[in-house]
Amino acid sequence: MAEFINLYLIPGIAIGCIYALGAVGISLVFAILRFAHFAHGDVMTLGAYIAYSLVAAFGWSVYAALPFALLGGAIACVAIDRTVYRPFRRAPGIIVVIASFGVMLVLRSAIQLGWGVDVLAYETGIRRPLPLFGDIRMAQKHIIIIAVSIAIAAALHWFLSSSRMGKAMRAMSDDADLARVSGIDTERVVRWTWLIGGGLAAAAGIFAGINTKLHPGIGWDLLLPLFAAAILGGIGRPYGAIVGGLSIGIAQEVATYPWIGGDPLVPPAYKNAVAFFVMVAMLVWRPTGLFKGRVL
Amino acid sequence: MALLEAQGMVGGYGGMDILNGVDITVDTQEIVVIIGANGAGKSTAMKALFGLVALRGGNVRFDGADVTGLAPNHLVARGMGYVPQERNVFRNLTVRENLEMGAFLKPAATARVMAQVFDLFPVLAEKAKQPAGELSGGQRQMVAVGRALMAEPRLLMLDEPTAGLSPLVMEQIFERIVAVNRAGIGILLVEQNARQALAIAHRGYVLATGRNRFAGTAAALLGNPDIGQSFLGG
Amino acid sequence: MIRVDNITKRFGGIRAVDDCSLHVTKGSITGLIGPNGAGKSTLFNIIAGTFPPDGGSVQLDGVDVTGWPAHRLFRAGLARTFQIAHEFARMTVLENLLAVPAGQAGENLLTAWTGWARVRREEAAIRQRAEAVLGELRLEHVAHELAGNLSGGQKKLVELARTMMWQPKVVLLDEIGAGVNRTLLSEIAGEIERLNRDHGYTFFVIEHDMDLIARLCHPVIVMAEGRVLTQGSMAEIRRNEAVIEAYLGGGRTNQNGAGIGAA
Amino acid sequence: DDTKIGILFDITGPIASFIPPMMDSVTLAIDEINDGGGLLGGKAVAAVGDTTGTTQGAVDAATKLVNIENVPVIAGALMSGTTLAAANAVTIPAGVPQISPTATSPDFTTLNDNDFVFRIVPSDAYQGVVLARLVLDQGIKTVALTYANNDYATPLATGFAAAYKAGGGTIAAEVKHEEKQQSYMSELGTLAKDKPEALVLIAYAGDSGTTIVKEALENGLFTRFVGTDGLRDNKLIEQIGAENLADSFFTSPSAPESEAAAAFEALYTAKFQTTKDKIFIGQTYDSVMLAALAVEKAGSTDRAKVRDALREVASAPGEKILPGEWKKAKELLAAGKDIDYSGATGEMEFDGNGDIPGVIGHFVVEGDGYKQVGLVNP
Amino acid sequence: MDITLYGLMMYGLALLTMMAIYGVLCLALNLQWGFAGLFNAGIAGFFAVGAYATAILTAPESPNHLGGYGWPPLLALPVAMALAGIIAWPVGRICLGLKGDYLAMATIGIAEIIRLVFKNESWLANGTMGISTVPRPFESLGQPWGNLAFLALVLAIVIALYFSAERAWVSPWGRAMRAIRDNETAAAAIGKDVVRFRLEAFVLGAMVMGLGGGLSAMYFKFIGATATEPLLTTFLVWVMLIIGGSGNNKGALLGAALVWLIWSGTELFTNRLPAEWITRSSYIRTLLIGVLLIVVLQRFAKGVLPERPPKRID
Ligand SMILES: Nc1ncnc2c1ncn2[C@@H]1O[C@H](COP(=O)(O)OP(=O)(O)OP(=O)(O)O)[C@@H](O)[C@H]1O
Ligand SMILES: Nc1ncnc2c1ncn2[C@@H]1O[C@H](COP(=O)(O)OP(=O)(O)OP(=O)(O)O)[C@@H](O)[C@H]1O
Ligand SMILES: [Mg+2]
Ligand SMILES: [Mg+2]
Repeated sequence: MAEFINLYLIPGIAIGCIYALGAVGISLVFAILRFAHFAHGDVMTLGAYIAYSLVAAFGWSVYAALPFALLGGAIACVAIDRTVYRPFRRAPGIIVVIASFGVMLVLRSAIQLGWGVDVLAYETGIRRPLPLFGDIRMAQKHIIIIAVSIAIAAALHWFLSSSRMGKAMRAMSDDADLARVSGIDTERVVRWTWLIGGGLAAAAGIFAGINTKLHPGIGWDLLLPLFAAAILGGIGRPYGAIVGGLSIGIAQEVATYPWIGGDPLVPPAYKNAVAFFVMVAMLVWRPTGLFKGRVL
Repeated sequence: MALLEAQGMVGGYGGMDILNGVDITVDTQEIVVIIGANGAGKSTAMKALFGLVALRGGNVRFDGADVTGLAPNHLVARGMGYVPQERNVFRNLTVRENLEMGAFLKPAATARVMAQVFDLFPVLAEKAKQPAGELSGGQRQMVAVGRALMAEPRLLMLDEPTAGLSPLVMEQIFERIVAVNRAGIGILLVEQNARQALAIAHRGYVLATGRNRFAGTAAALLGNPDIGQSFLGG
Repeated sequence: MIRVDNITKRFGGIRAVDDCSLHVTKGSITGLIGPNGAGKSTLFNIIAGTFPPDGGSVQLDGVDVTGWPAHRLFRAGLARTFQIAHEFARMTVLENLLAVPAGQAGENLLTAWTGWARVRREEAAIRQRAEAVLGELRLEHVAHELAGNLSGGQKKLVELARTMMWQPKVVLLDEIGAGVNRTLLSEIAGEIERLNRDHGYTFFVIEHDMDLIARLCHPVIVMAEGRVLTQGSMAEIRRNEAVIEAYLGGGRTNQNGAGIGAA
Repeated sequence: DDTKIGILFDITGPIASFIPPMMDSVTLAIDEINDGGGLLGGKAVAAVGDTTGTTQGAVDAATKLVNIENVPVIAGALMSGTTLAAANAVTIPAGVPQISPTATSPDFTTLNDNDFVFRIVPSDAYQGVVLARLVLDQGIKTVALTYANNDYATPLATGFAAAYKAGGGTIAAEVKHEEKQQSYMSELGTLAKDKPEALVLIAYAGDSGTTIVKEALENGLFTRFVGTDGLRDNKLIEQIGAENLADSFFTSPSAPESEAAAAFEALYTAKFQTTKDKIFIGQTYDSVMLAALAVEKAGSTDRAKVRDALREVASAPGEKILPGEWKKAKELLAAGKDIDYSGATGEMEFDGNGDIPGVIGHFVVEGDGYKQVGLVNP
Repeated sequence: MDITLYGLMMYGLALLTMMAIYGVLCLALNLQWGFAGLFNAGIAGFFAVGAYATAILTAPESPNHLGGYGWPPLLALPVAMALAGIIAWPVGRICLGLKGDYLAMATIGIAEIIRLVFKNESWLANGTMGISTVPRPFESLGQPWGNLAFLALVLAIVIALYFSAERAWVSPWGRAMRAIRDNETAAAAIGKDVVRFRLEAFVLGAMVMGLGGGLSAMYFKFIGATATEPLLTTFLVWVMLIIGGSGNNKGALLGAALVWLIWSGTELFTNRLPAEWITRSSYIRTLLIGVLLIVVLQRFAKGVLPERPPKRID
């Protein structure tokens, strides 16, 4: 049991948190701008590298760098939106998806040019996990990742449900034209969407870097599970994305537990297949995701 | 002084001009109706007034200031309200949320004005928690009008507010329009229920192929046999 | 022609249609009126197979068609319009009509590839019919416009035009009048009468314009809260207190004019 | 006239992180050639193609090198898959000799290549056997085995598993893992179940390798790791700490007499100020050098001639040429003498299949680097 | 410069062959997206089925993977197509009820599962090592005739597909398909069997994707795990179709040609960068590709050749 929790469940939750943070941004962008943001993984990477620069330049802990990197990711997204996506506001979603594919290539190569392609780490060496109770142990990084994710999710919930901007986002996700007619400054809503989505993506990227290590493909490698999480939750449903991220993260780890006999139930090389299988099965059962997606 | 004054509006979608010089004036305290055949450009004219269709010629003044090309949110802030003909409710938001969105720029008055709207359309109070997309066609229309009223505008522009409403509700809507108007709000109305609309209006315009065809007092338009023949169903 | 027995449809908590039974006789133009939200469109959607009922049955021409998918019902002779226009937005108006007739040879890909001559012949006939329909509805000048770019009223006309492309036994019209110019509407009414008279089409019409209902429909069925409230000729209906209270109102704006207003 | 040497590397894509030092190695070789009198009476120029780490990209880039850049010989590609695709679809039909510095797949041995495809690393089949020998020699009787699901690790692991079992070892658990994952704890759970003595880990340090070692150590699941050249990377020491790798050991293709290796080490250090050995730089240097020597020997850019010359400059007999001795080689060739290139990573004695037998070194961590403590014979 | 005419011609052949293979994939995608509005993001899966099937059928016998049946290549292609179709059918039955982006994710998920199966089940297709003994038709003719003949084969296929697709586009079948794409409720209300039409487009498209996979396995003479990565076999095809103009078969072909030219051709420029940039030129190339894609898209927001209603039938 302890082994199950330590080696399967807790890492699964941590991964789930990373998925969730990234997927929330994808879901928000989807809700407001109606397209699947392909470059989201690379925004994650960018955030992770900004944090790395701060860690390397000032000797900070990565957690101290986190807020700044969040801001960096947020601002980068707003800048990208202005230069690339804005002309496509009234274009069909698929066009913007393709534009974001271009952005993805640009971002990734810019990161490769700026930071190189070497594999980096925020901190080196071995850190033993902290004993919690009994045989249950948890790595410090996992505690922090999970705690910060919960805090971010709570803040997001407050923002979306209680703030005026959150309400405006809901309206715009439903019908942008009508939102404009109602007096909502839609460009401001778009800006906030990118700020939040970009910030959360940066956080996800940094956590992914903390969890393993840093390289220019770190975000791209997570992109498909992120989309799976966002869809699983229901398109444009940030809460759904959180649940979706956690489900996928946990499912793919836990599926390799030797539930029957001594061998892993699913060969570990099929972990990603598990994520997709869960998603497809889910969609067959509930065609618009867990949370019946479409608007916030 | 005219509350709204548009002169020589020329514009349309993409490269094509739908409006070929449309003039519309609404005075404070006035109810003005636009009528015309389907596709005459009535909705386009409304959108142009509200900054939703780019104008290539002409100008729009509201309350003495030139508002040509201003974005809708600025117009709402200045006191214009608009109910589009199609897609005029937030389908996934509840009725209450729809109304709240109408008051986005004036959140303080939300509760008070919403009570008034519920007074006007009691069925909306019943359905307050239901997504607007699940309402019947007529109920949606009420939500749409209610939403626009929430901002307490000084000029209310309604594009076929009674389309699809039962006679009873249509009557109520026209009554309310009159009441709203009496409270000092200018009304600009596009209607196919033209006789009924002209009955409550002060003045009217007839548009044809993107141009002003007739203009005059409501009584004059109602009395004109040509207009009756071609636009009011004889 | 259409027989509805004890149809019920629930959406979440509300019963949009509640144990509703009615009958549309062959060759009639039957009106369906009722307050907004009475369940009229929902009933149409169930009859036309757009969604299945929760209970009850529908018969078309004596055949039990409950739960049949929409495309099958259409082929069985039932055509309908939608209250909120469902145009094919990225197709031209003409194509919107050409797409209608069921069982076109060219809808089979193999025939399209191999039997082109036949496809062409068929197409010419369909096109001729489409052009005639467009003319009748004053849409010829927008025939090559994308339907998504039409004005609100024009879209409703396209809805109607599509039903005229097919020889149905029965046509369900859901508020074709809303947003349509009154002069044009009265011409459409004439067309409906002609189709009914000359071709024997049965019409089942939802409409809020009492002038139109009075001119066209007999009998008129009144629905309220998901059930049939009453039924009869328009003259009878106009006198019914319950209907006046729930639906017609004082009728001041309704009967040509002398209104409540400022004018 | 300048002479181009084709460099077909997987610059972007899954092994991007290996590339920069390897490119330095290319520069090192090209500069040495040009400083030592150039190539064929002109300068040597590297014409670089990027496979992007995919089949499509490899074929596309190789096509450009062969047809637009008109190279007489290609060094590359690196991954077995891209190398195979480029060879099959482009270089073999076009008759361009191709020397891969790193492609280890056993498929190359049997490739029907008209003798145009060479490689200067031993086949995975071979390194796997050697690895098994070494593990057994260390007295380790039961291991857990995990390997990355890629064209480098899979054949190595297969070779290892067969040889190790044949030699009397027990593989307590064997898990194939996907690269690029966020966690390998569940894999490690399976692997550590029967508490084997060591974890044989065949993966790239820059990818899953480091993560697995780290998670295993942190959770106290394994303390002893056995790796191959993919893992024997300074990143591993940097990120894990040398003290945590004291019991671990590694294999890697190596040079028998360290004279050549030392010469290369000195050259590289002098130019790029780093003493740490970086992965695959020796092979890269050797492949470029061999390519250039073959062209020089052939005396022209005729591709078939270059291919024939390649075997002659690479194999004994002949005067030994070490890294850094381009000038000498050029003079000898001009004088019509036979030469034998002795590379940074070993003698380049190609067999009939274009493979080299190779020598595998046994490495341990010492200080903050790797130290070769012996050679292993199968 | 030692560019030779022969070299240029050989590169041109290779370029055209790749464009044509991508053209096949784009036409297939256009059938699903441009015609039927099906957001299939699982091109890689059907591509993989076609490619691996072709490889297994045509390669000489091998102990490393299934078969190696040594079939003649031209016989293998139809079977590969059929197999892709057989896989697509149940996938379509299960997934086609899903709307837009949900369908995209479901298909991407299924494609990834298919890919992972080929990658992991080494008995089937030699796992990550792939199959490196796929014969290419006409290769015995040697260079350049073999290449030319293969290109002619692929072009002939593209042309046949193009004309079939054009005919389908103008035919009532295409019209019904577009009606369903625009408004499925209304299409059902005018008697179109939405499920049947969708399934037809999906399965047919998947078969053509399988054909594309088969052709590319033959062209590369190798099929391995990296050949079916979604980047090059799904996303790039989407980029091509959208930039070329979806709903327009000419646009599909133009997009394939244009984007592949950008993708491949940029290297010719970045290779001219100074020697110090040797490592970076590849990243610069990727950067350039990204920028070019964005610029083209901003210039042609509906694709270079936008969708047009078909001309009247006569
Ligand atoms: N998809 C749906 N989900 C939930 N409720 C629905 C849905 N469609 C209709 N309703 C509800 O069912 C009731 C009947 O709606 P319906 O559209 O049938 O009314 P109607 O009689 O056609 O009214 P109108 O004349 O205004 O068009 C309404 O109260 C409406 O809110
Ligand atoms: N988005 C659009 N793109 C292109 N053309 C359009 C668009 N919307 C409307 N049109 C065209 O502009 C003309 C005028 O349309 P408009 O909606 O203004 O008519 P209307 O007078 O409001 O008619 P109705 O009474 O039917 O609502 C029509 O011919 C229509 O085809
Ligand atoms: Mg209008
Ligand atoms: Mg209705």
